[in-house]
Amino acid sequence: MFALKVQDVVKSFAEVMVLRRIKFSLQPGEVAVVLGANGAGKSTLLRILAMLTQPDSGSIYIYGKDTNKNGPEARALTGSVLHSPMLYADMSVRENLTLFAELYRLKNIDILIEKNAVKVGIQSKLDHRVRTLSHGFQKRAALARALMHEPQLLLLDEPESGLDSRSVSHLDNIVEEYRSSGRTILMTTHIIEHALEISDKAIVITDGYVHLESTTTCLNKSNILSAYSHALPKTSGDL
Amino acid sequence: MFALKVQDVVKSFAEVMVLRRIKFSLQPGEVAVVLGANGAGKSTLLRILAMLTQPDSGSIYIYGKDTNKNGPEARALTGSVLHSPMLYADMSVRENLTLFAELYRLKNIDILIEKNAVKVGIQSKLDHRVRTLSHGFQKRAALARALMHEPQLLLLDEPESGLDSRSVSHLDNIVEEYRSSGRTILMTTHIIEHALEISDKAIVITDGYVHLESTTTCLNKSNILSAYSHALPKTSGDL
Amino acid sequence: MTKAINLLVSPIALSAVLMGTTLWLIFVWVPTETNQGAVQRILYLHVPIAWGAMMGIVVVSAGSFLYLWKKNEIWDRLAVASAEVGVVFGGLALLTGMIWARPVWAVWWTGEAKLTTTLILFFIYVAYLMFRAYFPPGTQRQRLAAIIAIIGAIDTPIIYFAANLWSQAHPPLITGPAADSESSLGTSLGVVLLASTISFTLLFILLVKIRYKIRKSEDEIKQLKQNHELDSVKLHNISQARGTS
Amino acid sequence: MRESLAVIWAIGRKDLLLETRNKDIIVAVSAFALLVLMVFTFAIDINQINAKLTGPGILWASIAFAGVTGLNRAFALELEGNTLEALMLAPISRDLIYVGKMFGNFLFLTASQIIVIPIFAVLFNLAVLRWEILVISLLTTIGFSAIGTLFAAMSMRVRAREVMLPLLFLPVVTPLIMAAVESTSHVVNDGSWPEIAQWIQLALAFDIAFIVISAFIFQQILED
Amino acid sequence: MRESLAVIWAIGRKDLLLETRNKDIIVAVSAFALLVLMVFTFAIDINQINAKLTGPGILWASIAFAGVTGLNRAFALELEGNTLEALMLAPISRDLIYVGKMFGNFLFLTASQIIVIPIFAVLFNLAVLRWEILVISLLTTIGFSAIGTLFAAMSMRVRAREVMLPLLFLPVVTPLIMAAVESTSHVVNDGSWPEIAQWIQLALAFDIAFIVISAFIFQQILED
Ligand code: HEM
Ligand SMILES: Nc1ncnc2c1ncn2[C@@H]1O[C@H](COP(=O)(O)OP(=O)(O)OP(=O)(O)O)[C@@H](O)[C@H]1O
Ligand SMILES: Nc1ncnc2c1ncn2[C@@H]1O[C@H](COP(=O)(O)OP(=O)(O)OP(=O)(O)O)[C@@H](O)[C@H]1O
Ligand SMILES: [Mg+2]
Ligand SMILES: [Mg+2]
Repeated sequence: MFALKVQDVVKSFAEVMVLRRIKFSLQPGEVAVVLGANGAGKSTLLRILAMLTQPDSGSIYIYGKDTNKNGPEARALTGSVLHSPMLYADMSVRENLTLFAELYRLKNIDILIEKNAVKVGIQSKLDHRVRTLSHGFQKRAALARALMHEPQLLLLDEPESGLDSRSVSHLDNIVEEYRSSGRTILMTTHIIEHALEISDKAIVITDGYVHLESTTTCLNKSNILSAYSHALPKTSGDL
Repeated sequence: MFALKVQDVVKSFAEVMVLRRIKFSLQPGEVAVVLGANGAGKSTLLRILAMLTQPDSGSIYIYGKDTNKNGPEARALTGSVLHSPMLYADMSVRENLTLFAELYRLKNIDILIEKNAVKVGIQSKLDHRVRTLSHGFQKRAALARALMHEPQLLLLDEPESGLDSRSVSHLDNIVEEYRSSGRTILMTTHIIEHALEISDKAIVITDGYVHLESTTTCLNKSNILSAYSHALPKTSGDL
Repeated sequence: MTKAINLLVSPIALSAVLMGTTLWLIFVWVPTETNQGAVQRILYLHVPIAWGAMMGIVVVSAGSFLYLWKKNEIWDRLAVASAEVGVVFGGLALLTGMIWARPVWAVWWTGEAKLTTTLILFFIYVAYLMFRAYFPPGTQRQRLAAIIAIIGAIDTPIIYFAANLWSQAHPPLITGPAADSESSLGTSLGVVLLASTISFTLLFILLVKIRYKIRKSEDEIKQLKQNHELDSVKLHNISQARGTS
Repeated sequence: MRESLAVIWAIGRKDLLLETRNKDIIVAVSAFALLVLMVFTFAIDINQINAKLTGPGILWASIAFAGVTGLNRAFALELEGNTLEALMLAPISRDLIYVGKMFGNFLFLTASQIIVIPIFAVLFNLAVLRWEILVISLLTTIGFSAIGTLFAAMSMRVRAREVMLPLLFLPVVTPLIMAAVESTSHVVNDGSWPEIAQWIQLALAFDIAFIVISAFIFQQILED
Repeated sequence: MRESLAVIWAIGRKDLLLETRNKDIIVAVSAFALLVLMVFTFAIDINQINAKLTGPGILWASIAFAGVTGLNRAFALELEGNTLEALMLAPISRDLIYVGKMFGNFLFLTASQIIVIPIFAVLFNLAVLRWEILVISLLTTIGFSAIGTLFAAMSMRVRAREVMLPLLFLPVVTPLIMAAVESTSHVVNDGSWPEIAQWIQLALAFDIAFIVISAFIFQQILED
């Protein structure tokens, strides 16, 4: 069974068709990175996989669960960090994490919080209001929120942006831990070298379809960049 | 005369003192990068220099203009791109740029807009609403906004975050252009290697002090990272 | 499906003829009512229009319900179309009513139940349409609009009931509608009222059909555009496959 | 079931926590409602004769507006750093989110009425502190939070949110407002129980109808 | 001077552009004001006798609320992707930002009154379409936008913004509302010109006072 199976996902906003028949799948334990120029449709794809946006057509299976039919189960298996931290600015980090832990119906929450706080390096700020945190610490808190329920599939949209080099290495550890424990990660990034280092598979989106899908072993930055460029006669306004 | 002169700037939020006697200065034509761990106070410093936040004490001179006494002149010389793009989500990029051009009392605006749009690579999106733009394109639009009035001093907070490699090179060109035309840039970033490449001077903030200030020629990543670590016996919650 | 609607709808010609005769009946055939005078003729317009407004919300909510149930665009289009016509009829009901009220009640407006109901109904129409205009396009917009319509439809009778209780609670100083509509006309009133009700109902259906068709073709155009883009992708994939083989 | 309750409680409590964090907004909203009362007492000069006539109307109009404002906030909270999406990521049926928010709003509206109504009684010196009023205000609050939460959630993604909500909300709840006003004025004019009862029944019917509907359709709203 | 005007115009126009972008919100706000009117007609039953008594109060109360809502939006616009900071980056004195926003709000309030007052005239059938009303509504609008803009800017940083604004705004503008109500009711009761004039003078004095004050202190507000 696939960890993630994306079938012919189509999404268009008003006039522009952003995703045209996106199609790929991930094995459990695979770490995949979605690459593409600005406006390629990476975030849109991740939002669809996170079940925050409905695709116009196509279907998605997360560990065999159809996101349309049994959303809750699928959501229980997924953890996401998208562009916005999605935390209550006027609650402390701890209060935020507690709330979400409760929504995920987790047991002995306090220990969980401490554990994940250490993982992402936010122990010192646990009792600060999110509003007062610096950009990077908000990012860390969001990461902690997504890790709490130990999802099988982790969706990360530009996770390293705003993180200092110490917490980037935290991030790498988390990726490594996921790979070794047979769980799955799908992330986007613009730092190609780093992406190629930590990931097993690269998926390049151009003009709204998967233009390149390959294991990272046989790829270098220039391969990727060449795949960024248009493969189709340029259509309306997209990219 | 210095392009930027920062004297004993102190800023504390509630209990935490974030900036303690920050003190440095830049020559015209210098490209300086402010480095520091998450929560070091980089963004706070840039907000103070951009005159969006009042320091508790200390004074700032931009090309000789005291920001406390003649704010408007100082602001006219400064252009800033901070964390948020600061654009009207429901106006098109062009409308946004036009508005700000008018506020800066610029002449023949349309040409200016085209010129800067090319510089940051947003021509294709000029007539899209900002709300509908992807993260990276919003970042580009914000950059265009800051460049329009050709400021003498450019303040950039993590400008490369969210930009694809093509527009990072756009950014590098802009930096180069500024240096060669004797204008000044102060930027923050977490991508140290890249920072060392493009900048002349590195300023590392730790525990609210300028812990390291030096030309980048004689620096490598490890120097910087060692400077991130505490210079003092660890104090309350601040890092 | 569209067949069913086609059956519902009869051609423009018929409605035009009917409307013509109705107008003739109203302004020529039927004698002037004695104790109200010429104004009273507006009843033949006012009542059918008001009825149309009422019918409108029923159709809108029915369409909306079917849309939520069957998830078929057709029903959503029907709902919007009849909402657009309904809001016009609602407005006209208010207008004709007020034009009538001025001479016979000496005021433009009272708290009478039917009036109140019409007014709120009108607001519900407006809210429904405005929401559709404001909300970012997509299936969600249609779902939510449908919900609003259904709520509105369920609410209207409650409002009418409440308004009735209420205007009893404070009997308006001047008698409401129904006051002295028993008049010198006898059966001829009934005849004309019936005729014009029929022809206004037809007009309503006709307008709805027109709006419906416009919506339909809009959607079709969008669909065509999408298909075109997707085809271009297919072509590309094929060519790629050739390239690799 | 117990789990659902836990979730509802978690969300509702979170709302309250945030509200109290925000410089105890409940006080603020009640203060707002009182202000509205004030404005009217200026606008429409109150004397003993027309206090009984206009008082109830003014009271409930004020509460209605305070309600709209509160509802707008309840979702404005979720908008900042769009945390509602975070709630939507959780593996819970979306009805629960609705009920949770509704619960929060209910607590909120109740709290502000507890403050407003007594003060109203003093300002207009009308004897409204009676159990009939308790019943009617309870019913009204339930109805407001049911419908209000629904529409607030809907109008959230609309750009003109602040305006869209009242536009949807007020027409639909007019029967409720009428019921509240009428029964209150019957109470202050020592009307007979049947007179009051018919309005309370109306309110009751309204509440039942809409709680059923909204619980049924909230599913539809959140998923994009 | 011409430059300042240019800036004010730029900001004001931008606000309008945004409003119209949001699918003519002016219509929405007027609709809101009308709803408020409607709610009152239920709350306080209008008949020919007390229409003249309560009508003016209801009219201006409604306009006041619509005003508050509009003001809240005017700055909500600036909050999303905190664009006000972008304005503050510009090399223009901060008073100009204030005047620009005030100008935008003024246009906005005027637009909605143009829609509301005639309909009020019909609903209450009171003859309010007279030049005295024009004057008083102009003065009121000016006052509202001067104070409103100021307080909207102040309460923007406050978390409970939606509530904070009316809390600051309504008490301060009460004199203005009273003036509007009184003069209007004098008009509808065919009061003599001096009676009306005294209230108009009050409104005028109020406006002048507050335009001066607010222009003076707006500087202080924006700086963090
Ligand atoms: C749903 C909305 C309405 C319906 C269904 C409706 C229906 C009717 C009907 C059937 C009559 C004939 C007299 C009777 O049998 O009652 C009537 C009369 C009348 N209606 Fe309406 N009406 C509506 C709204 C309005 C409105 C908004 C006004 C304007 C204020 C209005 C003003 C009048 C007047 C003045 C009469 C004549 C009453 C009389 O004969 O003295 N109506 N209406
Ligand atoms: N709400 C929307 N309305 C209209 N167009 C949209 C909307 N959201 C996204 N788009 C368009 O969809 C395309 C893809 O956006 P998306 O954010 O997925 O790009 P991305 O790959 O994440 O880019 P970036 O690397 O800059 O984050 C963009 O062209 C954008 O203009
Ligand atoms: N409004 C505020 N209230 C209280 N503390 C604040 C506030 N803003 C910032 N801080 C604190 O000031 C410190 C510096 O914040 P700042 O955003 O400047 O850090 P930074 O260097 O930009 O970090 P990053 O690299 O993550 O962006 C942080 O510890 C943060 O908690
Ligand atoms: Mg993105
Ligand atoms: Mg920062």
